[in-house]
Amino acid sequence: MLYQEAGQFSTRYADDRRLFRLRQDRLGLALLLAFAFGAVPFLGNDYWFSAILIPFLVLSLAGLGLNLLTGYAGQLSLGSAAFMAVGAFAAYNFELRVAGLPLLASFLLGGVVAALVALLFGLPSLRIKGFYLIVSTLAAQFFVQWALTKFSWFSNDNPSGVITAPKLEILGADFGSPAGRYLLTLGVVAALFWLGHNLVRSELGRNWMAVRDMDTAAAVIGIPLLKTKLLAFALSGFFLGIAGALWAFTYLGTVEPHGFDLNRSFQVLFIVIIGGLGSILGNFLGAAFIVLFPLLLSNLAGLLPAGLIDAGQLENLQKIVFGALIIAFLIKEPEGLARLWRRLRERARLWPLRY
Amino acid sequence: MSHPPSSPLLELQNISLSFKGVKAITDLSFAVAPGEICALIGPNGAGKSSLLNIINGVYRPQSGLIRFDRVEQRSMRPHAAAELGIARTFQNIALFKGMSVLDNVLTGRNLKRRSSWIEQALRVGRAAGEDDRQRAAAERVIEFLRIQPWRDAIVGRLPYGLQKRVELARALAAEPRLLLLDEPMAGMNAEEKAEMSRFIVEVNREYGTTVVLIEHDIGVVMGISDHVVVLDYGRKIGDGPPGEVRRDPEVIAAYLGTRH
Amino acid sequence: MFKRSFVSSLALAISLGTTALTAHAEGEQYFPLQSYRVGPYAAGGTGFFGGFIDYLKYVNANGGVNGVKLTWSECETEYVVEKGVECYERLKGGVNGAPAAATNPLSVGIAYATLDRSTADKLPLITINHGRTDSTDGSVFPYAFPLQLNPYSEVSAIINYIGQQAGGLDKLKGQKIVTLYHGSPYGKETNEVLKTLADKYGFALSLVEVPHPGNEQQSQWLNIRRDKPDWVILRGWGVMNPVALKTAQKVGFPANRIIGNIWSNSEEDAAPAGAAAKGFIAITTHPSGTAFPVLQGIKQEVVDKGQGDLADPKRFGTVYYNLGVVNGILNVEAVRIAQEKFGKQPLTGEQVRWGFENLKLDDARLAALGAKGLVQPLKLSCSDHEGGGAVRFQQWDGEKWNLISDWVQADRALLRPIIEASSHKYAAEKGITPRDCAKEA
Amino acid sequence: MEFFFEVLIGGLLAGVMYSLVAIGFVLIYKASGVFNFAQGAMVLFAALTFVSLLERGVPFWLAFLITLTTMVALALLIERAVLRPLVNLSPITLFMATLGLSYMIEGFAQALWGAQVHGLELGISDEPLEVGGMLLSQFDLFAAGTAAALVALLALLFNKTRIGLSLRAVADDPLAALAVGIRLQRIWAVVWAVAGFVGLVAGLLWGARLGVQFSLSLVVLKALPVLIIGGFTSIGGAIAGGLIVGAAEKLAEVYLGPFVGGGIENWFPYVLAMLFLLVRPAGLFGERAIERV
Repeated sequence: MLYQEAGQFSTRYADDRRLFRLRQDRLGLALLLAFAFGAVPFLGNDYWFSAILIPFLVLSLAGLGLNLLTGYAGQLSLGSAAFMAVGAFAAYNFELRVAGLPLLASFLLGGVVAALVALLFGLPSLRIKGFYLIVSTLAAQFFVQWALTKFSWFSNDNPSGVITAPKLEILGADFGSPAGRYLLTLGVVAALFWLGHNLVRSELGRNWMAVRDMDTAAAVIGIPLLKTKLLAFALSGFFLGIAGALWAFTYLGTVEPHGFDLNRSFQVLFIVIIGGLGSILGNFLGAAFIVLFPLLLSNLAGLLPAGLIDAGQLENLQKIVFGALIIAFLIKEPEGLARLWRRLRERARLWPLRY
Repeated sequence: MSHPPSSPLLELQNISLSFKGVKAITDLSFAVAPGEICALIGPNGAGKSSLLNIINGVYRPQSGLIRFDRVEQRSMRPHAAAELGIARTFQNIALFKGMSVLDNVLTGRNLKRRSSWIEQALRVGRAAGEDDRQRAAAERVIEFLRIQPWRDAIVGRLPYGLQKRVELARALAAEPRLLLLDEPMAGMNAEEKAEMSRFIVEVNREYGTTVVLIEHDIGVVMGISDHVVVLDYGRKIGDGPPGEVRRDPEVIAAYLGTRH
Repeated sequence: MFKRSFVSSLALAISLGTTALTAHAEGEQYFPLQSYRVGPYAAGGTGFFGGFIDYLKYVNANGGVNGVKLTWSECETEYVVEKGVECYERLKGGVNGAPAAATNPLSVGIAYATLDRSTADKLPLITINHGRTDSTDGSVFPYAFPLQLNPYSEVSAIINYIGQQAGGLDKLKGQKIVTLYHGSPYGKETNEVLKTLADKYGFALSLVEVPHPGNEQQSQWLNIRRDKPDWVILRGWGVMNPVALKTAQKVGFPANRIIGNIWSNSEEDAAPAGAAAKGFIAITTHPSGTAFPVLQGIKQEVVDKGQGDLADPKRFGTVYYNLGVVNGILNVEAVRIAQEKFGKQPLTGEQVRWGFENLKLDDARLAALGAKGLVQPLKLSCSDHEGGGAVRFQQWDGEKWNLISDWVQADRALLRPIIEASSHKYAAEKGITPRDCAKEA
Repeated sequence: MEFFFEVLIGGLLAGVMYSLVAIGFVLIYKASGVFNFAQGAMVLFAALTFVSLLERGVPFWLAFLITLTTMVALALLIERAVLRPLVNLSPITLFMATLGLSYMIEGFAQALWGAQVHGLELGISDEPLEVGGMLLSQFDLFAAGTAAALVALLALLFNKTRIGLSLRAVADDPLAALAVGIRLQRIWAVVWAVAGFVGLVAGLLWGARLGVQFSLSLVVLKALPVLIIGGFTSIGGAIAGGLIVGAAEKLAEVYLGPFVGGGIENWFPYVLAMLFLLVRPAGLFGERAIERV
């Protein structure tokens, strides 16, 4: 009787507003956070931090950013990587050019600049609807990459156009080690997920979904389409921008504009599709899938006798499986892994009874 | 059962609307008094839905005037109409299918919101108290329409009749002065129709909400409305209390199809 | 159900994966290979890593390095930076007690992303013919080795060649040179140096960008045709190269006035352009061809025994393949030299680093290796992690490359101050105190 | 002035190449209502298969036939396995499915034929022609001719045959078409097969132009703005859109580029398409739907 729900009544509306209504869920989250913050830094090794956990967290955040725009507000975007790039380069320049600016403040400002750029490219959404909108976001994708490569000011005139992370220091504490970078990433990502969760449950979140589900009806009941859509672009850009800054600073430590190309945008989109459009949890599931699946496949192949399948074919295979999974999810489970997870949980709530 | 003497809440004057040269509505005028239930009837394609779309600004007529609460305009805008207190339901249910019943009803109250999205996202300032007030108001509507058991259900998975009721709940949540209902009873059985009629009459009596509705079931129309407007091919062919209209030869002709 | 089985098999696979690559005995020297065999740049990756692996096999067939056998495993990066980082982290610790000697990602992006990690992990980062130019300065970058040719030396050597053709560097005055570069940080890297050289020698330089990936160049070439330059330096990458040659033909610009840089010099760059490529000139540090004794050795002892790594045997002896062989020779020689100091046993990355820093290949040694003419004489030091700086010029005859010059040296004395200025700026940004190379020597 | 015309004509001819790819998109959009992102991967697959067969000594005509059969089979497979289960879903969902599809085809093509770069000679010389002081590319003229022939062929197919009439009905209103007894599935199959053929022709011309390699699949990114400008439903629109994009991007690169440092061809078509959309949200030739509520 793990999920004993009986007796947990909401007696005040405030109870319903909490992060999770059920005590078990709240306890689970608290335990998970305690584990992630308290235990993982001592359990993990360099490989886990640098190659799995940090990219997983950053990609989850990027997924959240796109999910706000596509999953909640229903505006398809292929420009996620552009907004990540803006966030990364803006944070870098704030850190570089404003002496004594705290690291977290540059992340925040990086996010704000990305939000403004996203807002700009979101403007056509007022007139261009649905599928046609990908033109605007693709324009963002190509334009931003071009501008960041073209004007070397953005990369402090580095001949290779590469930016390098500053010292990761907050209030004198050094977060430069793999475990430190993990903790820093985790902290930022956790805070932003709290924010994102609040957003989608607020009036704005409802307005986004209303615009997504039927924008004519949304306009008729007085939802301001202009403001709602633009806020979706801006907030999506904000989350993506901070994800980009984390990508550059805590994950890779260095990044060039090419690192945020169209393939990165597709990757973020796949996270959202596989994880679940319009789901907060789905972003974690999708990101975990994207990070772990290739490793799983290549490690499984490592178990086979050497020479049976070479690394190149494996990658081709991975591409095929990936594409097939995208299609399978869209056909069979458009709500993604998050929905599978919910089913599992519903079963757990009934356990040990069947019904 | 006659027109109330006060000045009309809504008045349309010489409205014409066409799509790509095809006339949908021609030189149409009528008025709706405050507090009445006004029914628009007429055969399919008579321009009834287009008329509702003009009243709340989804379509903009090529000519004519719209006067709502003594303010005169050439056309409405959906958002402005909502702010003036015009709410509506749609012929082919226009609910937000991916959201829960409660969330759908809450969207109806979005214009009553005062706290900013930043306050709500960070959960500071006015947001929390307002959340409770909004929720309480939404719950009142949910209770009124007796849809409590489905409060947390996703709307898209509910049966048709319930969806119609949820849509009405969303419109009512806005506390409108004028309620536009586009075939609220379409596809319902007799029992459901009776229930829906009761809701409409109750809304009208209890909150004094003015109602304009489109309905094909003449029995229902005659039963609940104070005022009937008959359309045919985009023209008005009848306008008056239900008893009068029912006897109008032109209306009978249009309905029996003897005109051609 | 799907979920549960997925998670458990995942945990299983990851726990196994790090140890179960292939069974190797202890006492071997390990090379982690961040290879790329699929994706847009697969042609380069399969050639390079094919040559590299075949050379390692060849060394093993001859008893290894002083009895120490070589082992390796591959990790596909698809030329994507974060995959390269993942591979780096996965493989850096060696396998089954065989320590890693050095990483060779053959990707500027991956090299940048693993630069700091390499220094922290004390594992040499080999970026043959590419990489960060200022990492030539080993006092600031102890673990990075842009062997043979860094990007600055590359353009300097090209300008020197153009000077030779004109009959002396003083004749460059008044010549018109266009550089057509890939719209990426890699493509732009040499622009500043070219401007410096243009100022010094008085030629007119114009820099023309081709946006990535470069499959449309009509407008760029129309501009070039209007300018009527004496030479076009092609600083291309991937599909941009054949398209440049085809478009040049389209506007009537002669191919034998186009000089390809180090990443525009392979069969894969010229052949797809067909007849349009005939006469195209490109630099190389590693001529193609199979006549070199070392390649004959590989052919006899590896390829002919059916153990060659190339899927397409026709690519044996091509430019990318030979670059892989050259890279293998340099890595193995560094290990050999380090063994002289640290003993004939598997070495740590830190020890191999010493071997690279003291790498010395003169003509005699090259001849002994069977690689004379394939590898240029090299001498590295604490302050010089490049060592060579010479290129040969080759011309495409429609079928294959033919060498048309001997080694042409870059003006490294001219470049050194620019490199040092950059490396010192980096040191200041990162808070690195440069080593005192005078003491190490 | 001569230079201006040279750039303009060069751009128009390059635009024809874009149109060639765009036509494949239009066909599928008309039949299945989806922007088939995988069209680029199909172009790659076609060219790669063809050139690999040639290199294995298969004669030209046979290689063409085999490739054509493969493409048609592939197209039919996609239609049946991917698009049919997704019918009636939103265009955005369909689009995302074709993204997955494009990954699958790219992976498959490379697994089958390897990742090498191939040269492809169609036997058309590309020595420039000098006409009135201007240089014209023979190859581009040939490509333009092919495109024209293709358009004429398609026009015949769609205007003069029963299949064509049915297709137009399907594009207008699938339900109504179904009601009057048009067999939707057969129409879909035919259109996908024709799209496979168009993919092959585009693959051969592009392959001869760029060399056959992975980046062929990127031509889809050039086709998208063409379609936005020309409209998704009109073959004439695809041609006009291609010409506009080709000419505009070349002129922009030559005359606008120097002011911002050049290299603007990647994003310029998209900005152009965006401006077009702001004025005409359904493209140059697309029809704007009336919203019914």
